[in-house]
Amino acid sequence: MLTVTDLSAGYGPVRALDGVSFTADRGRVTAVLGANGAGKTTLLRTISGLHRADRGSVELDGSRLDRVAAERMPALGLAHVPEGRGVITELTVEENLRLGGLGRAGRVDPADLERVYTLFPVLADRRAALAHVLSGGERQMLVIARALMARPTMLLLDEPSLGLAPRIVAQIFELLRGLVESESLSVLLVEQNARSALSIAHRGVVLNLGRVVADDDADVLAADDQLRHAYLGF
Amino acid sequence: MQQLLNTALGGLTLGMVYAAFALALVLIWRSTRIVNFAQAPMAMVTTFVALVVVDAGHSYWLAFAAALVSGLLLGAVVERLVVRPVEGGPEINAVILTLGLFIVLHALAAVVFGNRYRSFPAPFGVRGLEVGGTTIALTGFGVFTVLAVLVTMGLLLALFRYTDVGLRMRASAFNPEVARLLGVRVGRMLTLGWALASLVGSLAGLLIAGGSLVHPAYMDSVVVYGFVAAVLGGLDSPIGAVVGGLLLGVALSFVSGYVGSQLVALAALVILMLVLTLRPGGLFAQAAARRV
Amino acid sequence: MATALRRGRTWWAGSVLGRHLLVALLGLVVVVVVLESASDFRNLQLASMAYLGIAAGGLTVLTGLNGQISLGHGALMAIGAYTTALLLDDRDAGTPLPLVVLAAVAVTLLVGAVVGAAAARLHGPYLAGATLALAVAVPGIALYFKEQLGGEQGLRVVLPDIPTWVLDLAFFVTGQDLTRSRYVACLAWLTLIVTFVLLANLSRTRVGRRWRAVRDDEVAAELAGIRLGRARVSAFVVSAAAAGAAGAMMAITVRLAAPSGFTITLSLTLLTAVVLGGLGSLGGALLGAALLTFLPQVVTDLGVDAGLSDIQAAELAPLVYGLVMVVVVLVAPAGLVGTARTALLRRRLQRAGTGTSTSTSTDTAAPTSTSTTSKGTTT
Amino acid sequence: MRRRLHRSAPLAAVLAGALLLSACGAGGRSDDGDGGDEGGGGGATAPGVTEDSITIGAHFPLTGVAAPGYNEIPTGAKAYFDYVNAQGGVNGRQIEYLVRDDGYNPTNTSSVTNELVLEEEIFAMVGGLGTPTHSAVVDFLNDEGVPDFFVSSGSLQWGDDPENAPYTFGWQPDYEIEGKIIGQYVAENMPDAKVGLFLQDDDFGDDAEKGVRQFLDEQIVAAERYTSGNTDVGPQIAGLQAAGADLVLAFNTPSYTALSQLVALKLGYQPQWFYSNVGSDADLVGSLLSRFSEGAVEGGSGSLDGVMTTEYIPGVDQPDDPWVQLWQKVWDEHGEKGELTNYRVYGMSHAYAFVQALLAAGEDLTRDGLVEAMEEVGADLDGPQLAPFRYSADSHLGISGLRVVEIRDGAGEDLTPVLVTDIGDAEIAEDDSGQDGDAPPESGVPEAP
Repeated sequence: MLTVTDLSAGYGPVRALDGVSFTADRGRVTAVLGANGAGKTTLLRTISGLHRADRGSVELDGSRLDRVAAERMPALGLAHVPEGRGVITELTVEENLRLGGLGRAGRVDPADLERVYTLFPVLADRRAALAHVLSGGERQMLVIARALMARPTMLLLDEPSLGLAPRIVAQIFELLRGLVESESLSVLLVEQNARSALSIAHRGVVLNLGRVVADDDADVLAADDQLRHAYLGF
Repeated sequence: MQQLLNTALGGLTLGMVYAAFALALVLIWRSTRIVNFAQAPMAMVTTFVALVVVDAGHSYWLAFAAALVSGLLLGAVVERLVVRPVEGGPEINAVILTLGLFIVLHALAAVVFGNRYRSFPAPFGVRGLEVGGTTIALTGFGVFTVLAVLVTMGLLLALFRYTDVGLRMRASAFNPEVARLLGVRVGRMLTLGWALASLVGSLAGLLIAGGSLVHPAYMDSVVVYGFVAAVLGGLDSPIGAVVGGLLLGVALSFVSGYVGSQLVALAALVILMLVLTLRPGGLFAQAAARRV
Repeated sequence: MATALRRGRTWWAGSVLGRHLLVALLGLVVVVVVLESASDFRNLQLASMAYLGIAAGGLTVLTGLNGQISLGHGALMAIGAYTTALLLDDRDAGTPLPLVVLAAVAVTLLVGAVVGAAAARLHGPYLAGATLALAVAVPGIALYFKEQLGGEQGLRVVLPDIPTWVLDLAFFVTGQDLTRSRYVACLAWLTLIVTFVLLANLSRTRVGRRWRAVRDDEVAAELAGIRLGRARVSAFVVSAAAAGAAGAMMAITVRLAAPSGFTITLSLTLLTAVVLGGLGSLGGALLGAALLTFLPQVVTDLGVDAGLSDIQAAELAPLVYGLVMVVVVLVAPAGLVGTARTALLRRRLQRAGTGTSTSTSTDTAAPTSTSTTSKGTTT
Repeated sequence: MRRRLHRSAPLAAVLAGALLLSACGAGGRSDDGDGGDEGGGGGATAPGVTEDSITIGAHFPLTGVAAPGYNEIPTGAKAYFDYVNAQGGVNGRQIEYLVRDDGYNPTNTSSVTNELVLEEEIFAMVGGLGTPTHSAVVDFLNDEGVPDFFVSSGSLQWGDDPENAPYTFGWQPDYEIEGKIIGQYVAENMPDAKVGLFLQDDDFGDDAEKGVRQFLDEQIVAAERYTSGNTDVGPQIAGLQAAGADLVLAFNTPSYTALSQLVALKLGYQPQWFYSNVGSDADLVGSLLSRFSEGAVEGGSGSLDGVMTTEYIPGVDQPDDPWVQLWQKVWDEHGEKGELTNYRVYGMSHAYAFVQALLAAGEDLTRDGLVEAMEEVGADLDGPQLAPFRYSADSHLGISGLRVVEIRDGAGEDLTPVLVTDIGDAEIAEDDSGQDGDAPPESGVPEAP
């Protein structure tokens, strides 16, 4: 379980997060929603240690994450797939995956590789190819697979649907739902596309200008017309 | 005919040294997107370290090892203390910084080790090998030079391609932020990259020095030629650097022998400009057009 | 009364050119006074400072305003110097001095256009490496064409006799006879002032704004309809022209153009001057040139006093330059002038009560953020 | 300061107007002479000379690529001047010797010479090194009337034209006469040799080639030039080898002697080598080559055995020579760290000559007096040089000759007596002055000639 308490962060004088608190339950998908500039990406970056918090705390299953450097997160069970996916295009598919495995224990367990190749057969076919040649959907699969290599308990996903065709988005969300169910993975999903995010999320947190304006079950949020119009744009 | 062969062979040995030097530049470029203009004086300093060991009565190989180790350390220290603050900053700052370092190391070496010519030993013969009754311009040490550079290149390639550390180093170079998210200690990898590069630079220094004369400026011309060789190979590719070094070494040797030694530097400039204009990605460019 | 005064101010303050000319005129007065009171030796030192300053001024425009680095300005100076030497090969050469300088500028400008066209495609380390190769290659040309360019010995430069009207004028103004070294120093400083007025003016015009736009954001500049290549080449050409003038003054001061005068050290020296003073600032370039001219003697003397041998003491000057270069980039990338200006600005803001909001951004990203020229934007 | 500024305030206003008026020549200058020349020092109060001191200066490369080796010359000269000072100086005056670094860059030479002459007010320049460097200041020194003695370079410029450079004196045998003597020796003794020239690409190589070709033009099969600073001479030596040269006359600096020997080994090229004096410092070259073990190159000073060269002053390879014994004593007493080297011997030798020149000029030391004294008695100066100087009113060229030697066990073995000549068509003759047999006075300080 990820617990965020009174988290504040900013860029110079600009406040991007202002006292954000919420929890993301184990084995569930929690969607973080909000308009452009609401602070969603900063939230993920602050949780994973890429950005320093000015105030507040982050706990994952009881251990504090704030003040922990980003490179130690995989060992603590937190995986962050950044916005724009973060495929290292100069490396091969398998090298990308191995890199994911190295983060947890410092070495790669061949069983992990086999597991993700079974989950993503399309990657197994192209394991020796440079990631550069993959399509957008394949890249998204690669980064999720790479994150799974570290056997995370908590997966942070930043805008996985960005720039992908609806059919591919559906496919990926379906896959995520499966993972959450089969592996009791927790997912913190940042999306601008609120409708599809809420369709797989159990819970939703709505941010506006760095503050939490709503935090409820996904179907409750989806049913709240006022909220939808004001913050979610559908 | 014999002159042709000997000029080519001389160029080959020299080219191998340029190759090693270019390799060092490539390593740093890959890891930090910086061209280390201080590479030559760094190598020069480590060669003088070797000379101190030799003067103390120890064997060549101990001196050789001492130079490589001090190269490793010097590279790490320079990256950690001096270069780290400008990484990721404006390109010009890094250029100016390494040039400043160039001047500092030069002056320091002249004060500490003295500004005079010294001879540097070679572990193998400096007499040309005999092939079919005629001596060709390839010495035992020349053979060692060629082998040492090829082996170094092979080891580096293996390191990058087949080891976890190599994978981490490449990831840090290509995408530091993603590498961090995947648990790679990027800072350490960059330090390691500089250390390795400086080690290879030291090797280049030792190979140029062996069986010849050293003084604080003995590596200076290599700054330009090593850079041209690295650009020839594309600045990103270790194999490219070695091939670039070889081509340049042979080409410059012919210019020196058949046109005039005054024009060697001009020839290097012309080659550089041709490559940058016609094939900006270097002779071995894989990816599409690259910003040069 | 107050309005009259204000109006009185605006007639010159309003026009950039006017302001620059006024500063230049003041500068000229200061220069004449200083040169008149300085000894022959100081005059020649000041002449060296002037030609270093001219070249550094050109380089700072290129690097500071346009973001291109050049390690090849020493080579461009060589072209100016050799042109001068070829035109002033004996006392009866007959070419008037201003014409000689103009020719030196013109030839260097042409070469600069070629180099600049090739360089326009390059950036950062590639450009640095290519211009470094240029700096190393050019002296070799003088060696190869020994008959025409004098080889290693170089070409002597014979300064034509000082025209009588100049002697008369100098006497009229200063009340004493004009020595040769003072004449040379006057020439160099006059050239410096003219060059700086042109550079300062240019950098405030549309051309200068384009250079800065290209430096700050290529994509934005391109979208704004600026042709990147053309802006880069024009900056390089202007900078080269300044280097040509500097070369001419150097040839006249040193009375020789020889390959060993244009080693890579010279190019590095110029870069040092520019970095010391602060990229993009003409005042900074001049300050850097002053430090380079006067510091070696001081540092070497200090070294000798501290008990070092002549040989060791001689290495101190480069050691100090190098260290200063490293430290400036690490601690105060805006250079001495830039840092001082930021500090001043911060103090003024603090006094005005606007508090601490001025961040240190100028200190950490100099080349992309110090955009002001010496005739600053503070007015 | 304040006063000066006040006085010049109205000056500024005048200036603008004056610029406009300038063409009309609005001045009122009384004196029409040319403003530059202030001439040599007159009377007993010559610049740089006091009751008890004489200040002299020199420019040398102490930093940079050219510094190795050359930076030792001033340490030798300084040791000798200190030695003389310790014995009471010259006519009761202590010699203060200022050395400035020019990094072998003419621009720097010009500025440090300005400093020495205008700021430090040296009496004379002594031993300034290098052809391109000294070229930059020779006019200035002569315009200012500063004695410019014993330029450390064998270029003809230092003394072949006393009319235009009345204050400049050469010291070592110029490269042309060395070339002539070598050329004649080879033509007479090795008429069948196929001669290759290995030349430094500057006045050194050029002047020497001119001298050599006077006698050997027919025999020369190749002339290769190397650029100082480019240490890869492989292509040049390969060129000599390809041309079939079996005798190489090399006019290069000592480091290039070592480099050329190494490259020759590499190429299996074994001609007879004949290095000019500059490059044949057996001790230095030997120490440079000594590291190449494996029996490839003999260690120590024997590494140049069998090589021919020339001599004009005794060097450290002749420890029994009375001059070298004096230098050793001077170095032990007043030198810095390090061994006595031939560079230091060179510095001491010209310092010795300069002390003699000072003595010759007498107690009332003036710049012009010094030059006159040199023109009068310069040809008769004692000293380590094997042949006399050529100094006269018509020539300021230095030592008139040398002898050809072959290096055996690290020391020169005479192949000819001392031969003297002059530039141009002058005959080559045996020297009969007896200069090579002399010894320094007991005190080690010359007496007034």
